[in-house]
Amino acid sequence: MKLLYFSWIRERLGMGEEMVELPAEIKTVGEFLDWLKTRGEEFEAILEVPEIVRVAVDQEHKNYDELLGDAREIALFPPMTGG
Amino acid sequence: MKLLYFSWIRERLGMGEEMVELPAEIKTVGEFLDWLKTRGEEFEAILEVPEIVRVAVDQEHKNYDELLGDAREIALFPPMTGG
Amino acid sequence: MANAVSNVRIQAEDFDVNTEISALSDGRNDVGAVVTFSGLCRDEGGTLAALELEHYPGMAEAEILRIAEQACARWPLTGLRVIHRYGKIAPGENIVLVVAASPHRQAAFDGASYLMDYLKTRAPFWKKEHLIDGSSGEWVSAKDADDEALKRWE
Amino acid sequence: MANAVSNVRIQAEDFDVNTEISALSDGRNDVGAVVTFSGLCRDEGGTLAALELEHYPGMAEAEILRIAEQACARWPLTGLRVIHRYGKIAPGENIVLVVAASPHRQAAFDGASYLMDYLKTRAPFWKKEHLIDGSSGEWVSAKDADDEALKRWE
Repeated sequence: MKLLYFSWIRERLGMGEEMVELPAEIKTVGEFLDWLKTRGEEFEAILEVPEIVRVAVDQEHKNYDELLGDAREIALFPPMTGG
Repeated sequence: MKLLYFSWIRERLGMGEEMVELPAEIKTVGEFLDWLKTRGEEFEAILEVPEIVRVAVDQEHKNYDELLGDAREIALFPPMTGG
Repeated sequence: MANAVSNVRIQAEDFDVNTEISALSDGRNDVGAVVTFSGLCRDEGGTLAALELEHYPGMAEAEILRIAEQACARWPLTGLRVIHRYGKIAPGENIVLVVAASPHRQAAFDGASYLMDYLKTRAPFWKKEHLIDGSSGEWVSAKDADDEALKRWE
Repeated sequence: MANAVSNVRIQAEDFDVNTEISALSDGRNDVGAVVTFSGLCRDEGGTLAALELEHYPGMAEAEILRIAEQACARWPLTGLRVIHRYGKIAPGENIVLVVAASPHRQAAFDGASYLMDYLKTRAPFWKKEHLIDGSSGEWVSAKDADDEALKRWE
Protein backbone atom coordinates (compact mmCIF):
# COMPACT_ATOMS: atom_id res chain seq x y z
CA MET A 1 0.00 0.00 0.00
CA LYS A 2 1.35 3.41 -1.01
CA LEU A 3 0.87 6.38 1.33
CA LEU A 4 1.18 9.94 0.02
CA TYR A 5 1.61 13.14 2.04
CA PHE A 6 1.16 16.71 0.85
CA SER A 7 1.72 20.30 1.98
CA TRP A 8 2.72 20.81 5.64
CA ILE A 9 2.00 17.15 6.42
CA ARG A 10 4.70 16.18 3.91
CA GLU A 11 7.07 18.76 5.41
CA ARG A 12 6.40 17.68 9.00
CA LEU A 13 6.99 14.00 8.16
CA GLY A 14 10.00 14.78 5.99
CA MET A 15 8.71 12.53 3.19
CA GLY A 16 6.23 12.68 0.35
CA GLU A 17 5.45 8.99 0.18
CA GLU A 18 6.18 5.60 1.66
CA MET A 19 5.14 1.96 1.22
CA VAL A 20 3.44 0.26 4.19
CA GLU A 21 1.83 -3.05 5.09
CA LEU A 22 -1.64 -2.35 6.41
CA PRO A 23 -3.01 -4.76 9.06
CA ALA A 24 -5.84 -6.79 7.52
CA GLU A 25 -8.38 -5.80 10.20
CA ILE A 26 -8.38 -2.15 9.11
CA LYS A 27 -11.54 -1.53 7.12
CA THR A 28 -12.40 2.20 7.31
CA VAL A 29 -10.56 5.47 6.80
CA GLY A 30 -11.00 6.22 10.52
CA GLU A 31 -9.44 2.90 11.54
CA PHE A 32 -6.56 3.59 9.17
CA LEU A 33 -5.91 6.97 10.83
CA ASP A 34 -6.02 5.38 14.30
CA TRP A 35 -3.43 2.84 13.17
CA LEU A 36 -1.30 5.60 11.64
CA LYS A 37 -1.13 7.39 15.02
CA THR A 38 0.54 4.31 16.53
CA ARG A 39 3.45 4.69 14.11
CA GLY A 40 5.19 7.52 15.94
CA GLU A 41 4.80 10.91 17.58
CA GLU A 42 4.98 12.87 14.30
CA PHE A 43 1.90 11.02 13.08
CA GLU A 44 0.24 11.54 16.44
CA ALA A 45 0.94 15.29 16.28
CA ILE A 46 -0.40 15.59 12.74
CA LEU A 47 -3.58 13.71 13.62
CA GLU A 48 -4.12 15.46 16.95
CA VAL A 49 -6.97 17.45 15.41
CA PRO A 50 -8.00 14.82 12.90
CA GLU A 51 -10.76 16.94 11.38
CA ILE A 52 -8.15 19.08 9.61
CA VAL A 53 -6.59 16.10 7.86
CA ARG A 54 -8.29 15.12 4.60
CA VAL A 55 -7.99 11.65 3.13
CA ALA A 56 -8.17 10.47 -0.48
CA VAL A 57 -8.34 6.77 -1.30
CA ASP A 58 -7.21 5.95 -4.83
CA GLN A 59 -7.47 9.65 -5.66
CA GLU A 60 -11.03 10.15 -4.40
CA HIS A 61 -12.05 12.14 -1.32
CA LYS A 62 -13.32 9.88 1.47
CA ASN A 63 -14.99 10.56 4.80
CA TYR A 64 -13.61 8.91 7.94
CA ASP A 65 -16.48 6.43 8.11
CA GLU A 66 -16.03 5.17 4.55
CA LEU A 67 -14.42 1.87 3.63
CA LEU A 68 -10.90 1.61 2.22
CA GLY A 69 -11.89 -1.25 -0.10
CA ASP A 70 -8.94 -2.70 -1.99
CA ALA A 71 -7.11 0.61 -2.03
CA ARG A 72 -3.79 0.93 -3.83
CA GLU A 73 -2.89 4.38 -2.51
CA ILE A 74 -4.03 6.57 0.35
CA ALA A 75 -3.16 10.28 0.54
CA LEU A 76 -3.22 12.59 3.57
CA PHE A 77 -3.37 16.34 3.16
CA PRO A 78 -4.70 19.51 4.78
CA PRO A 79 -7.76 21.37 3.41
CA MET A 80 -7.11 22.34 -0.19
CA THR A 81 -6.30 25.87 -1.32
CA GLY A 82 -6.40 25.67 -5.09
CA GLY A 83 -7.88 28.10 -7.56
CA MET B 1 -36.30 69.96 -30.57
CA LYS B 2 -34.80 66.88 -32.20
CA LEU B 3 -36.80 63.65 -32.27
CA LEU B 4 -35.06 60.31 -32.87
CA TYR B 5 -36.65 56.99 -33.84
CA PHE B 6 -35.09 53.53 -33.69
CA SER B 7 -35.74 49.94 -34.76
CA TRP B 8 -39.22 49.14 -36.10
CA ILE B 9 -40.48 52.56 -35.04
CA ARG B 10 -37.92 54.14 -37.39
CA GLU B 11 -38.92 51.73 -40.14
CA ARG B 12 -42.65 52.31 -39.66
CA LEU B 13 -42.23 56.10 -39.75
CA GLY B 14 -39.77 55.96 -42.64
CA MET B 15 -37.37 58.34 -40.88
CA GLY B 16 -34.69 58.18 -38.20
CA GLU B 17 -35.02 61.76 -36.99
CA GLU B 18 -36.84 65.03 -37.45
CA MET B 19 -36.91 68.53 -35.97
CA VAL B 20 -40.16 69.68 -34.34
CA GLU B 21 -41.57 72.66 -32.44
CA LEU B 22 -43.05 71.41 -29.19
CA PRO B 23 -46.05 73.34 -27.78
CA ALA B 24 -44.96 75.15 -24.62
CA GLU B 25 -47.67 73.57 -22.43
CA ILE B 26 -46.16 70.07 -22.77
CA LYS B 27 -44.34 69.29 -19.55
CA THR B 28 -44.13 65.48 -19.14
CA VAL B 29 -43.12 62.53 -21.29
CA GLY B 30 -46.75 61.34 -21.25
CA GLU B 31 -48.04 64.71 -22.50
CA PHE B 32 -45.41 64.64 -25.23
CA LEU B 33 -46.60 61.21 -26.42
CA ASP B 34 -50.24 62.38 -26.42
CA TRP B 35 -49.24 65.33 -28.59
CA LEU B 36 -47.26 63.03 -30.90
CA LYS B 37 -50.38 60.94 -31.54
CA THR B 38 -52.12 64.01 -32.97
CA ARG B 39 -49.48 64.26 -35.71
CA GLY B 40 -50.83 61.45 -37.90
CA GLU B 41 -52.08 57.91 -38.04
CA GLU B 42 -48.61 56.34 -38.17
CA PHE B 43 -47.82 57.93 -34.80
CA GLU B 44 -51.20 56.86 -33.51
CA ALA B 45 -50.55 53.26 -34.60
CA ILE B 46 -47.10 53.16 -33.00
CA LEU B 47 -48.42 54.54 -29.73
CA GLU B 48 -51.55 52.38 -29.66
CA VAL B 49 -49.97 50.23 -26.95
CA PRO B 50 -47.85 52.97 -25.43
CA GLU B 51 -46.31 50.69 -22.81
CA ILE B 52 -44.11 49.09 -25.46
CA VAL B 53 -42.62 52.40 -26.54
CA ARG B 54 -39.64 53.54 -24.48
CA VAL B 55 -38.57 57.16 -24.25
CA ALA B 56 -35.16 58.69 -23.64
CA VAL B 57 -34.81 62.41 -22.98
CA ASP B 58 -31.33 63.74 -23.71
CA GLN B 59 -30.08 60.15 -23.80
CA GLU B 60 -31.52 59.10 -20.44
CA HIS B 61 -34.40 56.66 -19.93
CA LYS B 62 -37.52 58.44 -18.66
CA ASN B 63 -40.85 57.19 -17.35
CA TYR B 64 -44.05 58.64 -18.79
CA ASP B 65 -44.73 60.72 -15.65
CA GLU B 66 -41.31 62.39 -15.66
CA LEU B 67 -40.68 65.97 -16.80
CA LEU B 68 -39.08 66.81 -20.13
CA GLY B 69 -37.18 69.75 -18.63
CA ASP B 70 -35.28 71.75 -21.24
CA ALA B 71 -34.73 68.73 -23.43
CA ARG B 72 -32.66 69.02 -26.60
CA GLU B 73 -33.49 65.58 -27.99
CA ILE B 74 -36.17 62.96 -27.37
CA ALA B 75 -35.84 59.39 -28.63
CA LEU B 76 -38.57 56.76 -29.11
CA PHE B 77 -37.72 53.08 -29.34
CA PRO B 78 -39.03 49.59 -28.52
CA PRO B 79 -37.67 47.56 -25.60
CA MET B 80 -33.95 47.08 -26.07
CA THR B 81 -32.34 43.82 -27.17
CA GLY B 82 -28.64 44.45 -26.72
CA GLY B 83 -26.00 42.14 -25.35
CA MET C 1 -16.09 56.71 -22.78
CA ALA C 2 -14.17 56.08 -19.60
CA ASN C 3 -13.68 57.03 -15.99
CA ALA C 4 -10.89 55.83 -13.69
CA VAL C 5 -12.16 52.25 -13.59
CA SER C 6 -14.63 51.80 -16.46
CA ASN C 7 -14.00 51.85 -20.18
CA VAL C 8 -16.89 51.57 -22.65
CA ARG C 9 -16.58 51.28 -26.43
CA ILE C 10 -19.24 50.95 -29.11
CA GLN C 11 -17.66 49.83 -32.37
CA ALA C 12 -18.25 47.96 -35.62
CA GLU C 13 -14.90 46.12 -35.35
CA ASP C 14 -14.31 42.84 -33.55
CA PHE C 15 -12.45 42.81 -30.23
CA ASP C 16 -9.58 40.81 -28.76
CA VAL C 17 -10.20 39.28 -25.35
CA ASN C 18 -6.50 38.96 -24.40
CA THR C 19 -5.91 42.64 -25.09
CA GLU C 20 -8.76 43.68 -22.81
CA ILE C 21 -7.69 41.34 -20.01
CA SER C 22 -4.13 42.67 -20.25
CA ALA C 23 -5.38 46.24 -20.00
CA LEU C 24 -6.89 45.40 -16.60
CA SER C 25 -4.14 43.19 -15.19
CA ASP C 26 -0.74 44.04 -16.70
CA GLY C 27 1.65 45.85 -14.38
CA ARG C 28 -0.48 45.53 -11.28
CA ASN C 29 -0.37 42.98 -8.48
CA ASP C 30 -3.68 43.62 -6.73
CA VAL C 31 -5.89 41.83 -9.27
CA GLY C 32 -6.76 38.32 -8.17
CA ALA C 33 -9.64 37.60 -10.54
CA VAL C 34 -10.64 38.55 -14.06
CA VAL C 35 -13.98 37.43 -15.49
CA THR C 36 -14.83 37.88 -19.16
CA PHE C 37 -18.17 37.42 -20.86
CA SER C 38 -18.26 37.12 -24.65
CA GLY C 39 -21.66 37.17 -26.31
CA LEU C 40 -21.71 35.55 -29.75
CA CYS C 41 -24.23 35.43 -32.57
CA ARG C 42 -25.97 32.02 -32.86
CA ASP C 43 -27.45 30.73 -36.11
CA GLU C 44 -30.73 29.69 -34.44
CA GLY C 45 -30.71 26.17 -35.80
CA GLY C 46 -29.34 27.20 -39.19
CA THR C 47 -32.09 29.72 -40.05
CA LEU C 48 -30.14 32.91 -39.35
CA ALA C 49 -27.75 34.48 -41.89
CA ALA C 50 -26.86 37.49 -39.75
CA LEU C 51 -28.01 39.85 -37.05
CA GLU C 52 -28.03 43.56 -37.74
CA LEU C 53 -27.46 45.62 -34.64
CA GLU C 54 -28.80 49.16 -34.55
CA HIS C 55 -27.85 51.45 -31.69
CA TYR C 56 -28.42 54.97 -30.41
CA PRO C 57 -25.01 56.64 -30.74
CA GLY C 58 -24.11 58.70 -27.72
CA MET C 59 -26.76 57.22 -25.47
CA ALA C 60 -25.37 53.68 -25.90
CA GLU C 61 -21.99 54.72 -24.49
CA ALA C 62 -23.54 56.93 -21.80
CA GLU C 63 -26.03 54.31 -20.60
CA ILE C 64 -23.47 51.48 -20.43
CA LEU C 65 -21.09 53.77 -18.54
CA ARG C 66 -23.89 54.51 -16.05
CA ILE C 67 -24.44 50.77 -15.55
CA ALA C 68 -20.67 50.25 -15.20
CA GLU C 69 -20.49 52.96 -12.53
CA GLN C 70 -23.30 51.28 -10.59
CA ALA C 71 -21.34 48.02 -10.69
CA CYS C 72 -18.18 49.78 -9.49
CA ALA C 73 -20.10 51.33 -6.60
CA ARG C 74 -21.49 47.95 -5.61
CA TRP C 75 -18.43 45.69 -5.88
CA PRO C 76 -14.70 46.27 -5.30
CA LEU C 77 -13.76 46.25 -8.97
CA THR C 78 -10.31 47.40 -10.05
CA GLY C 79 -11.33 47.61 -13.70
CA LEU C 80 -14.28 47.13 -16.01
CA ARG C 81 -14.35 47.09 -19.81
CA VAL C 82 -17.35 46.83 -22.09
CA ILE C 83 -17.23 46.60 -25.87
CA HIS C 84 -20.50 46.36 -27.80
CA ARG C 85 -20.45 45.94 -31.56
CA TYR C 86 -22.99 47.29 -34.05
CA GLY C 87 -23.70 46.58 -37.72
CA LYS C 88 -24.10 43.22 -39.42
CA ILE C 89 -22.81 40.27 -37.43
CA ALA C 90 -22.72 36.69 -38.74
CA PRO C 91 -23.29 33.53 -36.66
CA GLY C 92 -20.16 32.61 -34.72
CA GLU C 93 -19.01 36.24 -34.53
CA ASN C 94 -18.65 38.26 -31.34
CA ILE C 95 -21.35 40.76 -30.35
CA VAL C 96 -20.39 41.96 -26.89
CA LEU C 97 -17.56 41.70 -24.36
CA VAL C 98 -17.57 42.49 -20.65
CA VAL C 99 -14.39 42.17 -18.60
CA ALA C 100 -14.41 42.68 -14.83
CA ALA C 101 -11.31 42.63 -12.62
CA SER C 102 -11.19 42.52 -8.83
CA PRO C 103 -9.06 41.30 -5.96
CA HIS C 104 -11.85 38.76 -5.28
CA ARG C 105 -13.47 36.18 -7.52
CA GLN C 106 -17.08 36.69 -6.49
CA ALA C 107 -16.94 40.44 -7.13
CA ALA C 108 -15.53 39.81 -10.61
CA PHE C 109 -18.26 37.26 -11.39
CA ASP C 110 -21.03 39.46 -9.98
CA GLY C 111 -19.76 42.62 -11.68
CA ALA C 112 -19.67 40.96 -15.10
CA SER C 113 -23.01 39.23 -14.64
CA TYR C 114 -24.71 42.44 -13.44
CA LEU C 115 -23.33 44.35 -16.42
CA MET C 116 -24.74 41.78 -18.84
CA ASP C 117 -28.18 41.66 -17.20
CA TYR C 118 -28.54 45.45 -17.29
CA LEU C 119 -26.99 45.80 -20.70
CA LYS C 120 -29.61 43.39 -22.14
CA THR C 121 -32.50 45.53 -20.95
CA ARG C 122 -31.11 49.07 -20.61
CA ALA C 123 -28.55 49.62 -23.37
CA PRO C 124 -30.14 51.12 -26.51
CA PHE C 125 -29.42 48.36 -29.03
CA TRP C 126 -31.90 46.57 -31.27
CA LYS C 127 -31.33 43.40 -33.26
CA LYS C 128 -32.86 42.63 -36.64
CA GLU C 129 -32.69 39.14 -38.10
CA HIS C 130 -31.54 38.47 -41.65
CA LEU C 131 -32.64 34.98 -42.59
CA ILE C 132 -30.76 32.37 -44.57
CA ASP C 133 -33.47 32.35 -47.27
CA GLY C 134 -32.55 35.96 -48.09
CA SER C 135 -35.56 37.54 -46.43
CA SER C 136 -35.34 40.18 -43.79
CA GLY C 137 -36.73 38.62 -40.63
CA GLU C 138 -38.21 40.19 -37.54
CA TRP C 139 -36.80 42.59 -35.03
CA VAL C 140 -35.82 40.45 -32.06
CA SER C 141 -38.32 40.83 -29.22
CA ALA C 142 -37.24 41.69 -25.72
CA LYS C 143 -37.46 38.67 -23.43
CA ASP C 144 -39.40 38.65 -20.18
CA ALA C 145 -36.63 36.39 -18.85
CA ASP C 146 -34.20 39.28 -19.25
CA ASP C 147 -36.42 41.56 -17.16
CA GLU C 148 -36.74 38.77 -14.61
CA ALA C 149 -32.95 38.42 -14.44
CA LEU C 150 -32.69 41.95 -13.07
CA LYS C 151 -34.73 41.18 -9.98
CA ARG C 152 -31.95 39.29 -8.23
CA TRP C 153 -29.86 42.49 -8.13
CA GLU C 154 -32.56 44.47 -6.31
CA MET D 1 -7.93 14.65 -19.25
CA ALA D 2 -11.04 15.15 -21.31
CA ASN D 3 -14.46 13.87 -22.19
CA ALA D 4 -16.69 15.13 -25.02
CA VAL D 5 -17.33 18.49 -23.38
CA SER D 6 -14.73 18.96 -20.65
CA ASN D 7 -10.99 19.41 -20.97
CA VAL D 8 -8.77 19.61 -17.87
CA ARG D 9 -5.05 20.36 -17.83
CA ILE D 10 -2.61 20.66 -14.94
CA GLN D 11 0.57 22.32 -16.12
CA ALA D 12 3.52 24.48 -15.06
CA GLU D 13 3.27 26.69 -18.19
CA ASP D 14 1.12 29.77 -18.55
CA PHE D 15 -2.05 29.65 -20.66
CA ASP D 16 -3.55 31.81 -23.38
CA VAL D 17 -7.17 32.84 -22.89
CA ASN D 18 -7.89 33.52 -26.58
CA THR D 19 -6.71 30.04 -27.54
CA GLU D 20 -9.03 28.40 -25.02
CA ILE D 21 -12.03 30.52 -26.04
CA SER D 22 -11.39 29.68 -29.70
CA ALA D 23 -11.27 25.98 -28.89
CA LEU D 24 -14.84 26.22 -27.58
CA SER D 25 -16.33 28.58 -30.17
CA ASP D 26 -14.50 28.34 -33.51
CA GLY D 27 -16.41 26.59 -36.26
CA ARG D 28 -19.67 26.27 -34.38
CA ASN D 29 -22.76 28.49 -34.41
CA ASP D 30 -24.63 27.25 -31.35
CA VAL D 31 -22.48 29.03 -28.74
CA GLY D 32 -24.06 32.26 -27.57
CA ALA D 33 -22.01 32.89 -24.45
CA VAL D 34 -18.46 32.23 -23.28
CA VAL D 35 -17.42 33.09 -19.72
CA THR D 36 -13.79 32.96 -18.63
CA PHE D 37 -12.38 33.19 -15.15
CA SER D 38 -8.68 33.91 -14.71
CA GLY D 39 -7.24 33.63 -11.22
CA LEU D 40 -4.05 35.63 -10.70
CA CYS D 41 -1.42 35.75 -7.96
CA ARG D 42 -1.68 38.92 -5.83
CA ASP D 43 1.28 40.39 -3.95
CA GLU D 44 -0.72 40.82 -0.71
CA GLY D 45 0.21 44.45 -0.22
CA GLY D 46 3.78 43.98 -1.42
CA THR D 47 4.75 41.28 1.07
CA LEU D 48 4.60 38.29 -1.26
CA ALA D 49 7.47 37.32 -3.61
CA ALA D 50 5.76 34.20 -5.00
CA LEU D 51 3.29 31.43 -4.34
CA GLU D 52 4.45 27.85 -4.67
CA LEU D 53 1.66 25.53 -5.74
CA GLU D 54 1.92 21.88 -4.82
CA HIS D 55 -0.57 19.41 -6.26
CA TYR D 56 -1.45 15.73 -6.19
CA PRO D 57 -0.68 14.52 -9.73
CA GLY D 58 -3.36 12.25 -11.10
CA MET D 59 -5.96 13.16 -8.49
CA ALA D 60 -5.86 16.85 -9.44
CA GLU D 61 -6.92 16.08 -13.04
CA ALA D 62 -9.41 13.40 -11.97
CA GLU D 63 -11.08 15.56 -9.32
CA ILE D 64 -11.43 18.63 -11.53
CA LEU D 65 -12.85 16.45 -14.31
CA ARG D 66 -15.41 15.09 -11.82
CA ILE D 67 -16.40 18.66 -10.91
CA ALA D 68 -16.56 19.58 -14.59
CA GLU D 69 -18.86 16.65 -15.32
CA GLN D 70 -21.17 17.73 -12.50
CA ALA D 71 -21.35 21.20 -14.05
CA CYS D 72 -22.10 19.72 -17.49
CA ALA D 73 -24.90 17.61 -16.00
CA ARG D 74 -26.40 20.66 -14.32
CA TRP D 75 -26.22 23.30 -17.06
CA PRO D 76 -26.48 23.12 -20.87
CA LEU D 77 -22.77 23.68 -21.50
CA THR D 78 -21.33 23.10 -24.96
CA GLY D 79 -17.75 23.18 -23.67
CA LEU D 80 -15.73 23.54 -20.49
CA ARG D 81 -11.97 24.02 -20.11
CA VAL D 82 -9.95 24.16 -16.93
CA ILE D 83 -6.23 24.83 -16.70
CA HIS D 84 -4.56 24.88 -13.29
CA ARG D 85 -0.89 25.72 -12.98
CA TYR D 86 1.55 24.38 -10.41
CA GLY D 87 5.04 25.40 -9.33
CA LYS D 88 6.33 28.85 -8.40
CA ILE D 89 4.07 31.69 -9.52
CA ALA D 90 4.94 35.39 -9.10
CA PRO D 91 2.46 38.19 -8.34
CA GLY D 92 0.65 39.26 -11.48
CA GLU D 93 0.96 35.82 -13.06
CA ASN D 94 -1.92 33.50 -13.90
CA ILE D 95 -2.79 30.59 -11.60
CA VAL D 96 -6.00 29.13 -12.98
CA LEU D 97 -8.33 29.45 -15.94
CA VAL D 98 -11.91 28.25 -16.32
CA VAL D 99 -13.77 28.72 -19.62
CA ALA D 100 -17.44 27.78 -19.97
CA ALA D 101 -19.43 27.97 -23.21
CA SER D 102 -23.19 27.65 -23.62
CA PRO D 103 -26.06 28.79 -25.83
CA HIS D 104 -27.23 30.87 -22.83
CA ARG D 105 -25.45 33.47 -20.76
CA GLN D 106 -26.64 32.40 -17.31
CA ALA D 107 -25.52 28.80 -17.84
CA ALA D 108 -22.05 29.99 -18.87
CA PHE D 109 -21.78 32.25 -15.81
CA ASP D 110 -23.10 29.58 -13.43
CA GLY D 111 -20.93 26.83 -14.91
CA ALA D 112 -17.74 28.86 -14.54
CA SER D 113 -18.65 30.11 -11.06
CA TYR D 114 -19.54 26.59 -9.86
CA LEU D 115 -16.26 25.23 -11.20
CA MET D 116 -14.28 27.87 -9.31
CA ASP D 117 -16.15 27.37 -6.03
CA TYR D 118 -15.62 23.60 -6.09
CA LEU D 119 -12.10 23.85 -7.39
CA LYS D 120 -11.15 26.06 -4.40
CA THR D 121 -12.25 23.47 -1.87
CA ARG D 122 -12.05 20.09 -3.68
CA ALA D 123 -9.08 20.19 -6.05
CA PRO D 124 -5.91 18.87 -4.37
CA PHE D 125 -3.69 21.96 -4.57
CA TRP D 126 -1.87 23.69 -1.73
CA LYS D 127 -0.23 27.11 -1.76
CA LYS D 128 2.89 28.06 0.12
CA GLU D 129 3.92 31.69 0.45
CA HIS D 130 7.44 32.90 -0.33
CA LEU D 131 7.87 36.32 1.23
CA ILE D 132 9.64 39.36 -0.18
CA ASP D 133 12.14 39.35 2.73
CA GLY D 134 13.46 36.00 1.49
CA SER D 135 11.80 33.90 4.16
CA SER D 136 9.52 31.01 3.44
CA GLY D 137 6.11 31.99 4.74
CA GLU D 138 3.14 29.92 5.76
CA TRP D 139 1.04 27.44 3.89
CA VAL D 140 -2.10 29.34 2.91
CA SER D 141 -5.04 28.34 5.11
CA ALA D 142 -8.33 27.22 3.66
CA LYS D 143 -10.99 29.91 4.04
CA ASP D 144 -14.34 29.34 5.69
CA ALA D 145 -15.74 31.73 3.08
CA ASP D 146 -14.82 29.22 0.37
CA ASP D 147 -16.76 26.47 2.15
CA GLU D 148 -19.65 28.89 2.56
CA ALA D 149 -19.61 29.67 -1.15
CA LEU D 150 -20.51 26.06 -1.93
CA LYS D 151 -23.82 26.23 -0.08
CA ARG D 152 -25.58 28.21 -2.77
CA TRP D 153 -25.16 25.32 -5.20
CA GLU D 154 -26.91 22.82 -2.92
